[in-house]
Amino acid sequence: MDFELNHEQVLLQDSVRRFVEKQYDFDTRRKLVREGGGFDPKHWAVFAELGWLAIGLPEKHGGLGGSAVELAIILEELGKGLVVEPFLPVAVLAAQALAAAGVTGEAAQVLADIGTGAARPVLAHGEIDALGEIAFVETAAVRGASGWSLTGRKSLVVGAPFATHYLVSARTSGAPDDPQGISLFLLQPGDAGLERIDVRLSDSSRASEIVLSAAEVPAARLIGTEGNAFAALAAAHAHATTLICAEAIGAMDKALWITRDYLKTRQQFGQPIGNFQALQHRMADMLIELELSRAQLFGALAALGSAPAVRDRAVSSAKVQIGKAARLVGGQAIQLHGGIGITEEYVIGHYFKRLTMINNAFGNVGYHLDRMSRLAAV
Amino acid sequence: MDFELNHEQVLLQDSVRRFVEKQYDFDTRRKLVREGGGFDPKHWAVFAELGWLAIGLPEKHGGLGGSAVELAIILEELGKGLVVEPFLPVAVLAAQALAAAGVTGEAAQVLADIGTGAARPVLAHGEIDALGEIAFVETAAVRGASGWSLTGRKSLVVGAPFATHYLVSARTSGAPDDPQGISLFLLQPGDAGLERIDVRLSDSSRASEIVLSAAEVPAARLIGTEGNAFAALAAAHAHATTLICAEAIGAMDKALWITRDYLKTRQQFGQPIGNFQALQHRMADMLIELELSRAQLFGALAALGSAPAVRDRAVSSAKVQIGKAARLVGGQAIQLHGGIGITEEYVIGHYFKRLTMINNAFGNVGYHLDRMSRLAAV
Amino acid sequence: MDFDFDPADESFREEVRSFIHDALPADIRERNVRNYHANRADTRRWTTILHERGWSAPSWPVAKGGTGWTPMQQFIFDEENFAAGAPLLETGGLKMIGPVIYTFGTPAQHERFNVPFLRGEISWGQGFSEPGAGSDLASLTTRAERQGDEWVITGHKMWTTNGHYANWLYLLVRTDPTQKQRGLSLILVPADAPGVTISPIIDIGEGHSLNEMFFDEVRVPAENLVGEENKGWTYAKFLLDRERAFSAEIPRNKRNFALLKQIAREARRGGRPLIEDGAFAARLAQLESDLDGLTWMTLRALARQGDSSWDLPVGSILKVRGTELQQTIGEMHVEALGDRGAYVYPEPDFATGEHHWPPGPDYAPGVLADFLYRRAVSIYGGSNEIQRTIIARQYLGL
Amino acid sequence: MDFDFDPADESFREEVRSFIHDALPADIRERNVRNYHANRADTRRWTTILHERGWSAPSWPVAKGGTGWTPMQQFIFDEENFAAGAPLLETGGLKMIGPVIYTFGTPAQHERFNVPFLRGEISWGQGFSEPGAGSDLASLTTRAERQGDEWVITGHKMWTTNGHYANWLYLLVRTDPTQKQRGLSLILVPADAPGVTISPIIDIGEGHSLNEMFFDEVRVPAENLVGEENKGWTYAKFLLDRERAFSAEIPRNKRNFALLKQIAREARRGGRPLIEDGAFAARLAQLESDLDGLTWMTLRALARQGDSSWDLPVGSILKVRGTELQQTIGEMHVEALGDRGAYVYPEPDFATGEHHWPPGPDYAPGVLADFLYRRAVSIYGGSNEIQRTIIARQYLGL
Repeated sequence: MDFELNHEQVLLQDSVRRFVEKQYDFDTRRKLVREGGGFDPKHWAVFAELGWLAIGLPEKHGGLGGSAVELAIILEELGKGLVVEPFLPVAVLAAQALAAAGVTGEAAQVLADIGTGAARPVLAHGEIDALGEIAFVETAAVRGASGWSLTGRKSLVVGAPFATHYLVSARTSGAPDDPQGISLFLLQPGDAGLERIDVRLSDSSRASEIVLSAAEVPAARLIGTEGNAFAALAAAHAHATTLICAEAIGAMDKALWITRDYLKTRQQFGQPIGNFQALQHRMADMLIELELSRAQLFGALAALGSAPAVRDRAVSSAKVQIGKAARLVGGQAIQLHGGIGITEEYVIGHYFKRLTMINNAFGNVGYHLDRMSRLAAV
Repeated sequence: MDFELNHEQVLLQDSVRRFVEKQYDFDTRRKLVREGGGFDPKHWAVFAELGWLAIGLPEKHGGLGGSAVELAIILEELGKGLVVEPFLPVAVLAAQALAAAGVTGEAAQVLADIGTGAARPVLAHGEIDALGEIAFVETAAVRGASGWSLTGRKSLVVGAPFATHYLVSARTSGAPDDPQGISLFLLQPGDAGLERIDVRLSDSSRASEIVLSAAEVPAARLIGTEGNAFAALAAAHAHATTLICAEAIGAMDKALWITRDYLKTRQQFGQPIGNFQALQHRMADMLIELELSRAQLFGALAALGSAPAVRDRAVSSAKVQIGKAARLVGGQAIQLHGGIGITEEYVIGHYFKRLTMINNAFGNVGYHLDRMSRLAAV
Repeated sequence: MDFDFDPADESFREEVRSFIHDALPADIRERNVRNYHANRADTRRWTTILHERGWSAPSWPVAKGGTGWTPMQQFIFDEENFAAGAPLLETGGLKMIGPVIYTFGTPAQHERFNVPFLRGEISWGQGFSEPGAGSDLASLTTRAERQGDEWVITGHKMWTTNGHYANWLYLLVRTDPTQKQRGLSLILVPADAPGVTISPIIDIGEGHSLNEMFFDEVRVPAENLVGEENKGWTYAKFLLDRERAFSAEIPRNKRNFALLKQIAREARRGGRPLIEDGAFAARLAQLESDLDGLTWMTLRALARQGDSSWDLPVGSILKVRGTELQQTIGEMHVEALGDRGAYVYPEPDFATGEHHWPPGPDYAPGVLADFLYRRAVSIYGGSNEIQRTIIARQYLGL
Repeated sequence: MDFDFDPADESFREEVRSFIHDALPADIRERNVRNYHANRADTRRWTTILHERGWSAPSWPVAKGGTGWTPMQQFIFDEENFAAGAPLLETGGLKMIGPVIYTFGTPAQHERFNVPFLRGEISWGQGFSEPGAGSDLASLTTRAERQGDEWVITGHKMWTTNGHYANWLYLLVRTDPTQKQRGLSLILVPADAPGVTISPIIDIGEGHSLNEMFFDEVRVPAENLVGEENKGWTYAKFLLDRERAFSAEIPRNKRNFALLKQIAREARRGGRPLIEDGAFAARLAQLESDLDGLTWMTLRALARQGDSSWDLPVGSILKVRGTELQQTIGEMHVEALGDRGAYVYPEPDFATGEHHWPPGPDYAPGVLADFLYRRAVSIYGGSNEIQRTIIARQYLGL
């Protein structure tokens, strides 16, 4: 067991860190989310050029065959910079879903194109009444003459406004929460019967609700085999959940040290407020939560290749810890700043917003505690 | 609405306080629980003489017809002194069960005799698998030729080793958790088929498990009417739960101020440890929990006369708060003392033990949160 | 001791509820029930309506144009007002500077400021905090110098709620630089006086209620001093103590808790109602218990309002826990909204009523913005850290 | 990075488990699995058994009579040892004074003390804390004065775990009153030396593991000084750092968590299994998550043991959260035991095995006593408050 980065990993970390520090300062980001719509193609080109988009793809699909550890390194640094482009939705969630589904033909090309930046697929899976439950799909796919007709609504499809493809899950059989009977389809912007309602999210990133009204999908655009998409979806969610934990760790780490620096300079009652013991102990608790989160990230990364029950238990355990930590670190980073912390102008509140969104993404603490109980009862 | 004690109530408070201060110091108590078996008849005589045992009894049963407020005043002061004699089990729980059951004959005499100290009945109701659920009774009463035959086991019957009577609940019909079908019987020490296994409790008080093996009970010793004891049991538990909250408030109040005094004298790093801000804020949190507990006690007292659903919601709400507060105040009182706090010789750990027991008595926080949810869903 | 509600209070509650039900314009209700920041036009209209009923100053004595209500009646009014979705009355004028003026100011000042205020004509902005003095008001540096029969004010104030709506400002300024608290005075300044600049501070909920104010040699007449010179701190503290029973914001917490229960009943996890999840239900019950405790402590504080012999730091307790409860409820709002909890529902254009909202249930808009803004409540008005220190030092004697 | 468990470690675990399974006497297991305080006879017997296998010093190098195991192997041994209900090996000799002696002491001291210790023949008592110096060791006052070729020791030590079993004591004493930490030395004292008095401290769990020790002009030969005069503080600190990876007491937390799940499966509320209650199950899952976090942080610390360039205050983090977890699990043990959680199950007479226990499930005895005693874990070894201050000052630079 080795918890240290190897030489290549250090180089990778340095390259992401440099990008964030040099090209993604807070003012640049603010401009991007206000005026640039939350997506800069130049940034995406950098991601492609430096290999970050290909790193998690299987070699047989043109990827670099890196492990989730490399993705975690990237996500942690992106988290520090509050990077809003949909790296995780495309290069992790959609990529893993495609890879795990065993793609061929057009879908395989889409997977390969992620690495070059030519394709930006996103997974349109979540629904309002799922609230984290991966098996819950009410969107229905009905078989027609030449393919499928999809009807339903997908919510919080992060990155969809910039996507080139949508991987849409729909139920081809079974009850709404049945793991069996879920299929995955490849759709594209402009497909008939597909409406995209774009929304701005609290962390300044963009998403869409996707409304399918008898959208016609040719048979060839079924990804994998009919009714068997759950395993791929679960694997993709395990990866994405783990890697959003890595992002949260980056965000918490940065928020913590920004707050530390503020406490050393802000004067009240004739001294730096960092001298006050109650605030010192609060900071200690924040560090404890951060480091326990890091420890749990290792646990989740270690389990990603394990059997689903083992993997999901570890991932849930990590997400529980990250949720608890995100709440404490994000909330207290604002509290310790005082008034300046709640202003849109200042950076710290944006960490809070991103951390709050991460806490609620891919199942909140309540969902994952429940899943741990269910897995323990098996 | 008036939150102040009236003149009589102040006198009552003074009299209990004087008893605790003059006759129930920590050394006296220690001797009592080590050598006196946890019950001093002289103390009980004082309770009778000063009217405390009669205060909660209805006037028609020879009582003083006081309200639960008077009992709360007594319990708070007894809580400060960690008084181990079973005042609450006898003068509240058993007395209220009898009063609410509408007693006549022998049972009425027992009720009246509580006030003089001549009778000390205790309620033998709880069972191991109830864990707070009042309607859960598996002890069975089977009708025989001249009365009833009782079989089952009652746990944590506090005060039973010193009791003159046992009010035993048993199921005469219905499923184990059915509020209907519970009956109440009057038994006595030495009754055939009744075995008492005495136990010492963590707060140094005494209780028994009562094992009933086809114990024969004459028909005349059925209290109230057959199968209808639940309402009386529920009312008695509402009173007892509220009043154990009052006791907890007394214990927390005392533990808080003992700790405050310790912080002002204990020196470390060249100053009283009460100067340290982290400890000051901990003490502030303890005070906050204590005062919110007091506020909730008022709410529970206000609701005791209301319809069961309203009453039980308020009582549960109070017990939730007291449980949370007891945990914080008791635990931190030890923590802030440091090593001395965990010694049996020193008083503070005994507050912790009593508060821990109160937290688990009459339903713990988990039970009462669940009951609040159920009552809210109605 | 007697815990029964006074039947007179209960019928008063009915009277208030019924009046508000009839009198509150639907468009005002629709905007305010969503917890977006209050809007001056709404507040003014509502104040005018209440003024016609004689209710625009629930906490003032009759002689000063108020209702003369008991503290309990004021509390009941606040509860009903908030529950109905009516705007909060202006705290600055009603609870801060207004009472200072009628208690310590001149009759002329009362006529000049308070009487129009009762009709909704004056909107006040408070200038206490400064960039270098958040929790530490004793170190305020904004100066007022006496020059002839004028005060000349220079400095920088922060966090002025609704400063952009204000036509008058009341400032805590340093009139004696050799003193700390005892060198501060209260001075009234027209918001449009030359040298006054008011700039918005946008909060993380993307809302605008806060402002910063710059004073560059602003001149006001000597008579704009309220009460005695160098007694400003005393007045400010006097008022805060009077308001201690209201520190938990029970009306807001109650309405928000009710909203949370509504969301939890309608939200589904894996298709099943969220409220049926045992762990979630237990968290709801815990909040209900917290709310009960704060409510009963508030009732107790109302009963003892004005009793200065009661030294329990009830204001600090209610502030700490009331704000924590607001934040927890807000967190759970967002959590229970699920995917829609992440969507930005921008504040509507109050002039036109237009809005551009993403899809979601009717109750979603406003939730996120309020949740984010309310990170401020544990900071302003004396941070919760300051409150805990007050409890420990002043009451526990540490 | 590589998170796979080493297959060699896994087979090591099997070897340890199988050995303990075969070698641990049933009566020792029965006593120790209940968490009552350890008993010297059990510890000695078990040490002797391990010694025969060469395992009585898992953390010592082979050259000193230890196993030479890696930190991971030591951790695995601890886990298996604890899980099986075997007594903990004596911390004082194994992890504190023993390594000081073989690192800083003389070869003669090693022969005299450590070699018999490996056979289970010496039981050590630690004399660090004093009544006036709990967290503040720099202010220790117990004096050792050099008189000819003897040290003369006078003072009062507190909280000596198993002092009543000790035949030797190691004391941190003041040899230079003009210095703070740098005036302290480590001196070895026979427990039966004239002038030594050892008195029990009974804890709130009614157990006896702690003691206080009085030294009244106790004389020991000069050669009983360990290492250099006035370097005692350095030695003590050196050892604490070495042990940081073990601060969360994972083996204990794991066994106690398993017991909690067992109780929750068997306990009923209103006749239904407690574990099926959603809120209770969520609390269990939260503890499981906490345990996972501490375990992975421990694994990380094991991997970096001895790496002094790693400045993360991992020992403090593990200590704070590991002790909090112990206390929470204990609370839930007592809670889930329900009525029986209130019963005192007194410690059995270890000599005869007799006990007088009230009714209850097989797992009940020992739970309450352990819960109560473990209020101490957040106090001793540097209170959790001290640990937080260390984190804030030393690592965060506040």
